[in-house]
Parts: sequence; structure tokens; C-alpha cells
Amino acid sequence: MKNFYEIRLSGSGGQGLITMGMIMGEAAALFDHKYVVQTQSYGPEARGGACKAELIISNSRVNNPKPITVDILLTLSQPAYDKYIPDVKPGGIVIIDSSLVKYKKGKGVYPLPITTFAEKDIGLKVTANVVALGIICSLTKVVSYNALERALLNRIPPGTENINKKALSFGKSLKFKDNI
Amino acid sequence: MLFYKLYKDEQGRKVGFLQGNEACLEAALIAGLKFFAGYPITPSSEIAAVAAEKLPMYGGRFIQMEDELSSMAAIVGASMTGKKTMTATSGPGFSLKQENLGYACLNEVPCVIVNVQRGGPSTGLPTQVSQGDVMQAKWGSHGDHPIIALSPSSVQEVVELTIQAFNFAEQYRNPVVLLMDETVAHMREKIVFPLAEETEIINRHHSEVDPQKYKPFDTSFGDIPPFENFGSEYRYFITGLIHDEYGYPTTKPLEVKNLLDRIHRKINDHTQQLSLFEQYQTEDAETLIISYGSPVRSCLGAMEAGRKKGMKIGVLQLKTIWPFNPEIFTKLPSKIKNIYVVELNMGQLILEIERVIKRKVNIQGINKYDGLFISDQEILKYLEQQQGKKS
Amino acid sequence: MMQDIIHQYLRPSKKFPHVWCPGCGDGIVLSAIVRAIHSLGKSKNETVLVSGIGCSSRAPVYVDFPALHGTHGRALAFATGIKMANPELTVVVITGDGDGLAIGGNHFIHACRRNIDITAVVFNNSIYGMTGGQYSPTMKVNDYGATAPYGNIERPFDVCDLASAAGANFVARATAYHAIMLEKFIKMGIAKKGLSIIDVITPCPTLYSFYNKAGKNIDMMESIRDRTITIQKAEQLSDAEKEDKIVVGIFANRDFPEYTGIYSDLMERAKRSVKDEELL
Amino acid sequence: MAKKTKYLYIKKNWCKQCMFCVEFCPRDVIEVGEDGYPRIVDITKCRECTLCISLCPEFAIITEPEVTEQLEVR
Repeated sequence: MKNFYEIRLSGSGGQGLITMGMIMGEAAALFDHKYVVQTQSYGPEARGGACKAELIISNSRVNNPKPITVDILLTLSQPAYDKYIPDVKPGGIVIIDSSLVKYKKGKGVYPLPITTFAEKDIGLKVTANVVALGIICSLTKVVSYNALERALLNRIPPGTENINKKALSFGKSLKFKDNI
Repeated sequence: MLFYKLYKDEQGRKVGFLQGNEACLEAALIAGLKFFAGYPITPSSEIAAVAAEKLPMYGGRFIQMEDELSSMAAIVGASMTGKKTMTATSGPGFSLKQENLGYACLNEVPCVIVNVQRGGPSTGLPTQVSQGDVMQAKWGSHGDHPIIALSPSSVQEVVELTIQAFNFAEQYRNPVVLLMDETVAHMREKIVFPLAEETEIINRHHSEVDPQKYKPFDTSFGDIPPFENFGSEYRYFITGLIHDEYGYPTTKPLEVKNLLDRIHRKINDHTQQLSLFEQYQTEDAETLIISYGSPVRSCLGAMEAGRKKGMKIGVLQLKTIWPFNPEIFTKLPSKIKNIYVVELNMGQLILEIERVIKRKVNIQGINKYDGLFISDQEILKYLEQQQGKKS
Repeated sequence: MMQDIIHQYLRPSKKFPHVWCPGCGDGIVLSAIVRAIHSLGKSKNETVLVSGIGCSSRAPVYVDFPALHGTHGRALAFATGIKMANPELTVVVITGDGDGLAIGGNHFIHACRRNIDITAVVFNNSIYGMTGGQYSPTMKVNDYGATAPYGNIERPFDVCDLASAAGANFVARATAYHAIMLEKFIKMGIAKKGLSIIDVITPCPTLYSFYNKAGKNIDMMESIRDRTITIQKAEQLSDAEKEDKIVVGIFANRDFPEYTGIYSDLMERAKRSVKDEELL
Repeated sequence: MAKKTKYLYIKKNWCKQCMFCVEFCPRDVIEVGEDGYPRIVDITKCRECTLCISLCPEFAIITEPEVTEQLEVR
């Protein structure tokens, strides 16, 4: 387990990436007691095709708030994939929604049909971001599951607890093989 | 609709994972904010949104005015009734606020103006970082006027300096500008809010004189006259014209000079109390990086990385920008040979630093003004290049 | 019994005579404002006068109320802050046609739209007096001014129509000559919850008269008197016949909800929701 | 209640000689004096309509002797 992670969650506006970033950040900062800085796209960019939320999770004080290259990249849309794939550090992890994105295979590339899972297995397409959170959690261990679940449950609208919990644990339970 | 939650830690302190903007308003509530007027502008909009939601919960009032000019006027008006007031804006809006900011300076009306700096000039780069308004904060309104400006580098410092801004405003009877920047305003970090007993809150200094004898600009109490509320038994007149002690317009040269001298003296004579700064590893430093606002983070990163390579780097962070305190610079350790001033503008505060450092030392600016944040690697690379040139 | 009401309100520490030219109507309007406040029994401490910049805006310095002489055009904005921060106060704005409707035009319509409980008295003399007689947004077409040497080519605002359309609860017009009527309208305006606009046609016997050869102050006053008609009378006239007339009376008197009152209700709702906000 | 004696006083050092009081007094109580300031011709003709007070832009017309005394010092 490294003690410094730069993470980019990317996709298009409306996929809940910024919410994901806030939940992950809150979980790591408040419940895992890490040093965390989270930033995100603003304005027209946030509503457009390649929107992002970024996190730096570290065991010591974070200086630069905005990652330039990343250890973990999540992409939920084609424009975001195309734009951000060059920024992945050697040995980095790329998680791709293969139901939406055409991608290049490689070491550390994890394609999963995240949106299809959300639609078929959870029964609600908008939970794709929560499924993705579960995937990041189990694949990277950058944030603990308990912390993530606590932060998630504090943020979602009342009445949606069960479906969100289901989506998170579903994401966590997936088995991965990187795509070489 | 709030995008953050507040939790309680073991000591009962509020904690949360907040943006600089959100933390700013939460801290203002701790400081006693009761009135906020604003106008939507990126990247400060979240401050107004949180104010609209939270102020009425705690007996305060929020209004979205028709423009920046009126927002500034409204907080001055509200402050006259004894309330702690604030507005928040960004570059283009800060330009419009200058008119009534000058009014508040002349009439010594306490209020806090947050300027979340973005790229300029003009509409500039609405969602990108800059520190281009440093000189505007001091000189933006016409005529010589006193100003206090503070600049935080982390979300926790936003909390600290927002409370400090309200305290300075009330203590010195002067507007205070909180110069944030897009980076610190929009990034989220873990914040611990102080408990009430851990926070010093300064309230307005009231007078005990007979209402008939009260003068709003009375000099017999020192340079900071006691300030009474509209609506109390103290009735008085204030004007944007140069005024006498009663507040009545005057053009008598001595009265004009005395007034201007006093409103500047009340700040300048307290520069040491107003001057907040931090020094990091400056004791043995040969190279000093001076910065303020969010770039301080990168300077610290560059310092840590540089020290690992054997470079004796120290960092001086200015939390108070105005009034500018020359003493910090005249008392710098003599080992310092090189000074680098890191700013996200074309070189503004460096002019003041160059002005006050009399001894022979190499002073250079490291400036970035392309809308992007400056990284620690960029700073370190620059320092290494400079070192290479000399050796 | 006659009463020296105005003299009970002059600031004891202020020197007189005041700054206005001989025959200027501004002093007449100011004393009408003071009599209106007096007749409503408002306390001096809790009645705040707010003004902008210009001849008329010098008024609050002479009378013994808490008063703010603000920046050009911003009187209603300062006043909005004062009223919002302390809704208990009675807030009266003194503004001119240039101050209130040109540079302050945006604040004017938005104050009306919000319908905040402020009374604004517009000292309307169709000219910028303090800066040397430039045309104002209420100057008639073909009148002259320092910046209208060939005659004004801009159509004027009708202050009352504008205020009514923008949503003010009480809108009326009187003249400096009809000082008793003026006092009555100001009194009604202050008593009214919501925004009140009182447009006062007042003579500028110095600059307006100079550029328009309108005669001495008495000629101007008589002209105002003779051109004044009531709303009822105006309804019977054609547009051409109304051209030169001053239509006085109450243009709007209605009860849209008032802003600070609505906000107080909002605060009650917000306070109830604090429990949702308890710390986790 | 005993009727007070009618009283009207023009404070010359405040008056700017606009002559509204002279012109608009419906009962010709006030006229232009030799010094160019308004002066009271015949107080008995006054009906206390207050028009002169309302129309005096200078607050220079006083109707109570005590007020005159207070203001004369200014």
C-alpha cells in the first residue's frame, strides 16, 4: 500500500462524479484520517463532455492540490478517456466503463461494464457512480469500505439507503482481472 | 442545498470535508455574521449559496442584490445598524465593489469583502486560479484609503483568517478584504472548526458618551472612534464627502488632512498586530521563498524536496498582505542570499518586497499567470536552474 | 395653531442657511418629509434617512435623524441593507432624478420589484444641478441642458409609470408647489408597508431656468402650479393636450407582500429546519 | 384654551429672498421690505393656513417666539 495516491474520476457531467469525489474524500479524510485534498471541474466544463473530480490521498500533508499525473483513473465516458488516459503514471490503475468507452487493453487496465451493471444488477442506472466507488475501494484499497459506506449514507437522499448500499457492495464484490 | 455535512469529533468540535468557500461562510457564522448581500459570480458563488441557506437558520439575513455595487452598499448599510456583515465576489465584481468599498473605508464601517481571485483582466478566466487582485485590494478604490487584506493558503486557514477578518474589521473599524483564490476556494479538505471557548470574537467598540455629545468620528478616544448603531439613541450623519468629527462635510485643509492622517494611522500604527505570517525553516536558509495564498502549498513542497537534495530553502508565508509589514523583511536572517517571490500574477507584491529590502540580495519573481496552479516541481526546477546558472 | 415642526428637527450642530440656491424646491420637499414623519409619530432614533449624490441628496445633513449620505445612485441599495438588517427602522430615501433613475435606475426598479418597506422621495427637477445642468432621464424632449445644447433628444422616464410597472406598493406624484398634498402623499407612503415612490416635481431656478429660459423662481413655481392637473382630469385629455402637463395624484396603492415580512417568515421556516442540520 | 397671539417672524440670515412667501400668501400678509427681505405687513390678516411655512425652502419662517429665541443664536 502506497502512502500517496493521486486519483482522477472522470466522465461527463451528470454522471455523479463530483459527488463520488466528495464521498471518497470525506471517507478518507474524516473516517480513515488521511490527508486529503479534493478538487473538481467547474462551470461549462463540469456540464460538458469531459468532467472530472480529483483527489489526493496521503499519509502526510498534501501540498499540490491538483494532480497532473495520476495513480488511479476512472473513466465513464469516451471524451474523458481520450483526454485523460495520457496522464496515467507508469504502473497506474485505469478503471473503464466498458459499456460506454472504447479502450486500449494494457497492464493495469480494468474494463467493467459499470453502467450495465447498475442498470441490470442494481436496477437503477444512476447508481453507476456508486458501483464504481465499490470497485475502486476493493481494487485499490485507497479508502476503507466502512468509511466509504458511512460517507455515502450521509450524503444520499433519505429513502435511497438500501439501493445505494447494494450498489456499493456489488461494486466491491466484483472480481477483476486486468486486461493485458 | 448544502453539499457538505458537519460531524462532531471527540472534543465536540465541528469537523467536515469542506471547500474553501463553504468553510468561509461557516467560519463567518462563528465570527458572528448576521447579514450577507451578494451577487452571483464564479468562483465565489458557493459562499452566497451557503449564506442563503444557513444565515436565516441562525437569525441572520441574506439578500441577493441586483448587482455588485448594491451588494457592497447593502452590507455597508447593514453594518450601520450594528450587524456584522459580509459580501463575496471575484475579480470583475471586486472592481464594481470598489466604489462603496472606498465609502466604507472613509466612513470606517466594519465589513468583510471576500474576493475569490480568478484570472483577469476583464472577464478573464472565470474558473481558473490567479492572484491578480493583490494591488487592486490596496489601490482599487480611488483616493488614499486604508485597507486590511488577508490571504489563506488552505481550507483550515480560510476558517482562521475569516474569523480574523471579522475581528480586525470590528477592532479597527475598517473594511477587511479576504483575498482567497480559486484553488483554495474550490478545494476540499478536512476542517476542524474551533469551539466557542477557543475562539476570540471581537465586537464593535461602543461609546459611553452622552448621545447629545456623540460624534461618529470623535478623535478624543484615540485613532479608532467608538461606533454606534443606527436605530440607537445616538443620531448622526455620515457621508462619502470628507467630513469633520460630526460627519459633516468639510473642505477645511486641516480637517481634511487630520482625517486622512488618522484613518491611515489607525491601521499603520498597528501593522505589527495586523501582520500575520509564518516562517518555515528560515533559520539556516540561504534561499527564501516568499508567497501567500494557495501557492504557499507548492512552496512548502519545493522546500521539502529541495532540502532532500541539500538545498537550504526556507519559506515565508504572508497571511496578511495589507498593511504590508516591512519589518518582516528587514529582519530576515543574514544568511539569505536569494529571495524568490512566488505569485500567480505578473509580479505584484514583489514590488513591495523589493522596495523594503535594502541590503544586497538577489530578488526574483516566480510568476505563473496561465490560469493553472503552480506546482512544487515547477518551483524547484526554477530554483535548480538558477543555482546551476550561478555555479 | 401653526407649528414650527421643521425647527424641532434641524440638527443642533449644523450651520444654516443650507446649501441650496434661492428658490430651489428641495428645502420645501425636505420640510414636507419632516412634517410627514412627525405627523406619523415616528421616533427620531428609529427613522433613518438615506440619500445618494446630488443637490437633493444633501437634504439629510440638515435634519436630526440617523442619516447616510451615500454614493451616487446607491441610496436605495444602502437603504435596502439598513432595512433588511433592522426591519424595525423606518427608512426614507431622498434621491434625485439623475441619482435615482439614471445611475441608480437598476436599484430603483429592483427595490420596487422586491417591494421592500422603504419610502423613496424623488426630487425631480429634470436636470443635474450639482454638476452643471446636464440633461437627466426625466428631462422632456427638446428641453435644453449643458449636454443638450440642440435640445434633448432622449425620451424621459415617467417615474410613476416605471415604479408602478416594477411593482412598488404605493406610487404618487406631487409638486413642490403643492406642499400640503406632497406631505399627505409622503405620509401615506411611509405608512404603507412595501416600497413607496413619491415623485416630486420641483423647480431648478438656477440651471434648468438658465438653459431653458424658464424665468425666475416664482415664474417656475407658477408654471408648475399652472401645468398641474389631477389624474382624473388627465384621463379626459388627449396625449397632445397632456404633453406639457404635470399629472399629480396616487398612481398605485396596493398590498403586494412586503419583502422583509416575507423574509421573516422564511427565517421562521429556516429555524425549524436547524434540527435537520444537527451534527452527525 | 386661550388663543395664542398670532406671531410670524422671518429669520433674515437664513432667508435667500426667493419670495415664495410673498408671492403665494393668499392674504397678502407678507410683502417685500425695503431691505429686499420679506416682511410682515399685517399679522391680523393671517389665517394660519401655513402655506408660507410649507413653501419656505429655507425654514426661515417661524411662528413661535420661543423658537425664534432658540434659533437666533445660530
